[in-house]
Amino acid sequence: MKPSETETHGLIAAFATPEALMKAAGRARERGFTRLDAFTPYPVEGLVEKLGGGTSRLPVYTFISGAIGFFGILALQFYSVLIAYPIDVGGRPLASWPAFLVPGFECTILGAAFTAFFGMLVGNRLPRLYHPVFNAQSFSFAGGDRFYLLIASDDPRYDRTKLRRMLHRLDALAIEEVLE
Amino acid sequence: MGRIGPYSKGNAVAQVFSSRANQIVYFVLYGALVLIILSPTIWIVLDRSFYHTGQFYALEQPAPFSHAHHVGEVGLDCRYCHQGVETTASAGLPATEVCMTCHSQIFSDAPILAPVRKSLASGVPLVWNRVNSLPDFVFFNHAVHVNNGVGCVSCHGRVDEMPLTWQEMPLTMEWCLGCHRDPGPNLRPESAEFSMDWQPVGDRKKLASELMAHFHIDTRTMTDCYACHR
Amino acid sequence: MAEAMRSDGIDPAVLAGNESNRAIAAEIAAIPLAPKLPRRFWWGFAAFFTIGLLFLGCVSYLLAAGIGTIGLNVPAAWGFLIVNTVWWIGIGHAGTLISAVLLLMRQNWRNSINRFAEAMTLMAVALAGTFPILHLGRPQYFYWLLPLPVTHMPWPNWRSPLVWDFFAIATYIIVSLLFWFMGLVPDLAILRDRAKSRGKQRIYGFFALGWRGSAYHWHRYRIAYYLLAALATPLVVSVHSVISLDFTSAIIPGYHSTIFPPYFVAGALYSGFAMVITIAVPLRHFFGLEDFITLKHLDNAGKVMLASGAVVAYGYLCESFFAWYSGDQFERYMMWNRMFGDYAWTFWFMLACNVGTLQLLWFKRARTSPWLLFALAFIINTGMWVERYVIVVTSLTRDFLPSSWQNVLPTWVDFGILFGSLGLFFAMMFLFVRLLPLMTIFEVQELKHELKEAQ
Amino acid sequence: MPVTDKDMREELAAAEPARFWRSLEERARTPAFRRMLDAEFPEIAERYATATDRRTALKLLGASLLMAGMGTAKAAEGIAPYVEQPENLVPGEPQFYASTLNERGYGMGVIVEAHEGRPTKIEGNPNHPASLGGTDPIMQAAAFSLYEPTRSRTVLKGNEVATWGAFQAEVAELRERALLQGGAGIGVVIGPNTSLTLQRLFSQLQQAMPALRFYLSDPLAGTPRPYAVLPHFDEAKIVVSLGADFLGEGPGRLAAARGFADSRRVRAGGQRTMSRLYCLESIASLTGAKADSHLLVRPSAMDETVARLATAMQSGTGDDAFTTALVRDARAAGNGLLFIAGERESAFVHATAQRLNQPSAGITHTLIAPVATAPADSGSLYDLVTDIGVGAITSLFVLDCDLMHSAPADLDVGAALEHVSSLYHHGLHVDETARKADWHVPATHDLESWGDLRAFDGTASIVQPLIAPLYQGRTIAELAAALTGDFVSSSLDLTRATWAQLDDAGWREALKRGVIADTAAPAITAPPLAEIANPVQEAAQIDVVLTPDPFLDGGTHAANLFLTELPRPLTKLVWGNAAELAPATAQTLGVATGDLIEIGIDKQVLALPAFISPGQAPDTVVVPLGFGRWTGEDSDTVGTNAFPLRRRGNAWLLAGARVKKGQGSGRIITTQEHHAMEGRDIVRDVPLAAIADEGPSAQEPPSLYPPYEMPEEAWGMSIDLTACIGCNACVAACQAENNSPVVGPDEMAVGHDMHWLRVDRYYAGDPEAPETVFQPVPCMQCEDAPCEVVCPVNATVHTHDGLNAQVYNRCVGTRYCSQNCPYKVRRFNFFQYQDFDEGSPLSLLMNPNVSVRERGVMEKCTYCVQRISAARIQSEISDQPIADGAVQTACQQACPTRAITFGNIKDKQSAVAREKTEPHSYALLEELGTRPRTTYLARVTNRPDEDKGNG
Repeated sequence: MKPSETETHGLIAAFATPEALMKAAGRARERGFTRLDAFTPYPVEGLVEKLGGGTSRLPVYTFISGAIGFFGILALQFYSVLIAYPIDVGGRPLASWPAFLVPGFECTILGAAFTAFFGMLVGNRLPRLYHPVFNAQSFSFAGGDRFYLLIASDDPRYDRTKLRRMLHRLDALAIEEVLE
Repeated sequence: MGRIGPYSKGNAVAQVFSSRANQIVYFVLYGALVLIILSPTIWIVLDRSFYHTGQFYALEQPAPFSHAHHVGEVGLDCRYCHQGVETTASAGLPATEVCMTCHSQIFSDAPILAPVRKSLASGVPLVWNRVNSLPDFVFFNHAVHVNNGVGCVSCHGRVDEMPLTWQEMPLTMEWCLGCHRDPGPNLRPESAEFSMDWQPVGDRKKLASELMAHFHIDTRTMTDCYACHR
Repeated sequence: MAEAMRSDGIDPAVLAGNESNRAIAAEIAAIPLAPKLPRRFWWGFAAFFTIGLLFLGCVSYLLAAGIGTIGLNVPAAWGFLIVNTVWWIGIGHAGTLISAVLLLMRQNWRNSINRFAEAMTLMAVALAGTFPILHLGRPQYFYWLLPLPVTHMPWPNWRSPLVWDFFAIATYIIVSLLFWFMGLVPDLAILRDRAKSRGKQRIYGFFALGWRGSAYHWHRYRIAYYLLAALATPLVVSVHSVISLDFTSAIIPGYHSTIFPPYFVAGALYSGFAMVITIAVPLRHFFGLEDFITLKHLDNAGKVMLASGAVVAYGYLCESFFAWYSGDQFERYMMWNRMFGDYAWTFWFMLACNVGTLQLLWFKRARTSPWLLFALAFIINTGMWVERYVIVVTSLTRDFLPSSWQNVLPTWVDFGILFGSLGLFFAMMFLFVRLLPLMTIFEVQELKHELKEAQ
Repeated sequence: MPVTDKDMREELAAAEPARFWRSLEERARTPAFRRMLDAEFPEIAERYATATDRRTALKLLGASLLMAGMGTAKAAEGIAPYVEQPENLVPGEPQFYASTLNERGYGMGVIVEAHEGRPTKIEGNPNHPASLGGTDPIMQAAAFSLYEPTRSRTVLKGNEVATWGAFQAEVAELRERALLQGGAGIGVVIGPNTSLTLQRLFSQLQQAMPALRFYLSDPLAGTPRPYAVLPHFDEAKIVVSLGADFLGEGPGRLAAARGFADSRRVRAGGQRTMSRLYCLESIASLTGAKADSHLLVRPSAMDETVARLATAMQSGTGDDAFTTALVRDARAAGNGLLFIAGERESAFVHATAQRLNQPSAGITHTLIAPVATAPADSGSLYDLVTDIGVGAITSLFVLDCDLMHSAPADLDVGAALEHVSSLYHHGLHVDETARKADWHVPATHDLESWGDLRAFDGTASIVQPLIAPLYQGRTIAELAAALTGDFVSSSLDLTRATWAQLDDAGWREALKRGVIADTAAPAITAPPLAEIANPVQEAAQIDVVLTPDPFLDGGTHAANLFLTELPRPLTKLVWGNAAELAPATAQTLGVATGDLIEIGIDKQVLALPAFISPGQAPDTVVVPLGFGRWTGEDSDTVGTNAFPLRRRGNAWLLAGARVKKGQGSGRIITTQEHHAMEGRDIVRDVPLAAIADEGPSAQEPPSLYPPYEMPEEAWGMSIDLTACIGCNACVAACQAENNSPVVGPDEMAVGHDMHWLRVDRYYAGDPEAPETVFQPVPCMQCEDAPCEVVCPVNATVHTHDGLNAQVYNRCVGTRYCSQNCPYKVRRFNFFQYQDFDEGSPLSLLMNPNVSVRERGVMEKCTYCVQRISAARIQSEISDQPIADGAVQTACQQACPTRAITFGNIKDKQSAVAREKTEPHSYALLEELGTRPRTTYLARVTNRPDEDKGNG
């Protein structure tokens, strides 16, 4: 029995080479499909652009949080020596700013690194242990030699049979419906 | 009728988690996040909690001595019992004989005073439980405070309203420093040192600065470590 | 073996053999997924773990009996533990350099060695982090170095290099951990999908965070990974510089020297790559990974050691020269004492190990014969440890006032902790090899792909 | 108990054994202390109750302690008030009482500080001629020996615990029998003692029992003379020491040191001349170290050298530089000449000295009749053994001396004591002699007893107790009284009776001032001694000469670990003695420091580790006496006992001694391993002639840092290296004041010493005749302190009066501060050195105003900050500024030569400010820019070869 379109997450096709996948992705775009995703064992240059994505504000956020780290710790240091508890330490000036730069630097890196890492996770909506594509029989991350194209079922131009035919022509190794 | 090529043979199904797994993971993650953000706040609060400072907790004493009665009702002066307070570091506890100067006359056979009488008879001192207890590396000197406008009430609270004595103030370093940095507001004229219910009249700020001048208080040296730690 | 670097900067020699991606994945994943490993593996683990127990034993004794149980006195109030810290942190540096700096320089040959190099970094830095705390008179209060909202109010003294260390080492551990874990995620996904048993699937799957290799994910992943690399690069330089500030900002002759930061960083790479080789050579041998860790890798590592070692040698030279040129009687005496004083043998031993053996690395023959390289690496690491000993201890025993001069001897606790930490380190490396892919599978596959394209 | 701040509680938990306590009552809650009390205070328990004089007050205190000990079960901190408030004892306030300490029988006047009745600190008594306010290490250690745990505690009959009553009964019975034959068969052995009370009792005893015999055991006795010399250094232009260490030993040394130092204190403003010291010696000594001209002669050559000197003085021409210069100066000096002969030099040397002194008699010195230290016709140990041998002595009282330890080899005291049918021993410890005794009575410590003593100049003073006897101790007087049949009088009564001529007012005055007025001995004129032609000394290849250890006094203080661990002034040796010899001598013997040396006489062979000590005479091996004394079951013997090397007739220079390198090596523990200044500008010298030419002292080096305001006083210290004689009194005082622990030999050996203040000793010039210089090094209290900058937790920071404060409870123990201290004056608690869990009485010794430091904490000198803050609090209360001199640091107060000045350098009129403007004032390692608050006055030398016009 065939699952109804509503129950399906989309249609997934496996290709043998990244080139084949790129070709397929390009073709799908020409056909005007918008809800596309592709799965590869390692990053493939230019693929995401082919799918119509490829911009990220992660660097900006990273920079900002780095700055926050720097000025935050600096503020704390000045507050602690000037306001909270001013003490004469070794006859040095209260605000020995050159010394304060070291924790400043470390905290810059720390803040930025946290954002870079967790920003990536958040942006990718990870962790997501359960995902429909894992339901696909043919889908596996194990080999490193399979490249998948997924057309989501909520795509306006989604048509099971046409798609099958098209992907067939792009010599997909396997074509399969992915259940929600 | 998806053709499953030989390629996917032998592969385990990639879906190893049920769809509920995501919710669980998110719950845990958000929980952790909240905790991390809150922890400093929790620390700040706990560190200053009464439980931690031991405030407002009346200790059992060998004889149920009531400051409320002796100070509040009878109106004894602090110095009658705590004789050292103006001259020495420790205010001093009254010797048994001091208690008995009165109690040989009044309540001379009250049962609650039995321990006191026993002490005098046997020469065994009463062992009171310390209420305002400082760590051993803190050197507090009563005389210097009392002689410079810090009244008993400022640290010990209204003992005249304490049936059993408790610790009124946090006695944390933070609290001590608060006053050592800005004593003005806690100062009072000599006349009011031992008064329980003295209230400043008129401009608080003006009075503060006057008293600071009057007692020649220089706050700069009052935050030196060795003021308390030697 | 192909010599010429190709125009696109990819050197085929870094990936010998011609397996398919699937075979690569299979071969690397085989180790963590294997139901059981040969007995000698576990014998090895057991041996090192036993030595590791020595560490735990000595540390417990130290904490119970007091810091006086290790070889310290008043002129020389720092000893083995500080030496260990500097040494281990230094070793850590190689991992970060390989994974971050070489990544930014697009040195693909890093791909097959960065994983275990990073693991090495993590464990080394984690160990290094413990020594300064153990070295405290009252370790239970180490957290007073942090700005905390508690009622005993004084703040940490931001001018103190030890506070800087605290921040530097903490940052270094965290960033290395993030970087390492990030690299692991896709490989964990591979393990998840290759694992046979439900248990392994779930465990690896959990840590794989549900990675499914979406093109969008890869895109962000790449950006983040390069960002981390870009952050780790200045960090790794800063960490050992900050460590060196412990000494340079002190007034003691032999400590107070401007050459230290660069010379410490170079020394760090030197000993770090030595440790990489110490681990890589046996690994490729026992697990037959000659195709992944090729002679080319060893050759390159050797070259890096040669370069950094040369800088270190230059450091020694400068130190002695400045001591003489400064005309400062204390500095001069200190250097004289290093060379001919009671501890002179340590100085000459250091030179022999770090400058003497180094010369062999000029020869390609030496750089490409694994077990010789292994031996050199071992000697060099010993030498680097002794170098730190020379700096930390001998300087202290002869400072300004002769009346307070006194020598100091290490105790069995010192040695127990030093060798124990080595045992623990290698034991942890064994566990790592057993549980995780010791190379970045997906990067090797990518490399393979790039090589194919290039042909 | 109310919950305090978490960290503080951890801290307390950790610090529990080493708690500082605010008052003794609090201290008393620890079970350990209670055990101690129960064991140690029975006396007090039984006596407490009656009377109201001060002494009873102390008993009362004891009682309240004992009782307070019982309230330990409480969770909360128990605080026990007195039952009856003792008069003139205010809890929390220290009390000061004048008393007298016994040093080899002579009186040293002291002022004792007590807290709640616990004597904790000894200071010198300015009124007392033997102290003049100064102290020496032995006096500083007195409080320690009071609480010293191995003290004997109960009366013993054989090995059984007995009571004083039982002993009295025994003595009464003995007395009955003895009276019948006029005391025949009874012997009494005593150590030297100047107490008039004792002399009174003894003469009573002699009247009652004419046949009773006294014996004097004074193993350190020098050459007997019919007079004693009191030097007046202020009059002496030229001082010549003939083997005399007048700065280092003898009952008058503190007075001598003061006088000598004052005669050499040169200031731009004031005094411009200084005396010159010629020193002829064979054993390196403090005096030798201060000499302007110095001649080392081996002991066997002393007499002839002195003889040559004497002839040179007549002929006016010397045959060596030393003599020539001396003769020249002597001519110039006229009557300003002072010769001092060494205690243990031969009668010939003394006679010569007296003759050479004749012209200046009454000017540079006065003679007095020697202060009696024993009954007139006391026998010697040799007599004792003979008498016992012939059965003339059947019952023997050994009062406060350890015959077994100090007996010479040719005298089998052990066997002799066996023959005595009943032997009674009295002493602070159950020592070897006590073990032979049938009865042992614990002695009281000076701080527990009433009595009187005479100073070197005859001045009498009262020994006044600060605390009731901790154990069942009795004074010698009480024993003597018992023999005279007086079983009731307390030692107070006995002492009072001696001074019946004082009315109560006079008595109180005597107690208050610490001296009894007009008791100094009158000047006499002694007939010149016969100058026996110097006996021909058979010159051995190597001379072996014994000398008393500067601190242990021939074993009296052997149990005082405080002194055992105190570095010896010249050798810096601790925890043991060694055969000290000059480098060349060591070469001839082929030994290095640590190698064993075998010293043999007849069949007797003694092996000691060698210690190369420049300044000893050539071909001479010096062995200190006083070590190797066994002082009770739970005490360990330190060092080697050298008394067995002695023979009749040669007590000091051991004729016929064989010396050779032995097998193996022995343990040498010293606190200073390097003795040369390595050409560094550490101790500065300036010739007297040059001092005028120097401009004002060097200005502070420039600094990048803006100066901090000093709203209050700016404390500073100046140390005069000319005045410093290196006696180590300051070190001992610092340790006693600041609760510094005794860490033991193993810790000292690895360099874990805990003395906050140290006296560095450097040698300069020819190692065979070196110049010795001393430099006390406390914390410099740098204004730009390197240690503070590197502390990660702000545990060491600067106060507004310029102190480099150390906050023990904040310290986490990184030891970075110590690393970064160029002066290495910081000390670290590598282990838990302060441990009271033993219930050791030493816990009573602690100064309650100084935190007791826990394991893992750095500590250091803070200019006695507790004293500063006490003064500060007083000034806050009284609104009066702190007067100059109101704050004295412990080291300053102890210094016999007033070498240390301390005060407010902002006040230009203060003594210290004036010292700092002296031309020869300098800062140690000032090129480092640390701006030390502690500065030094360069050592002013007055060498004969420096003479330019002056001299």
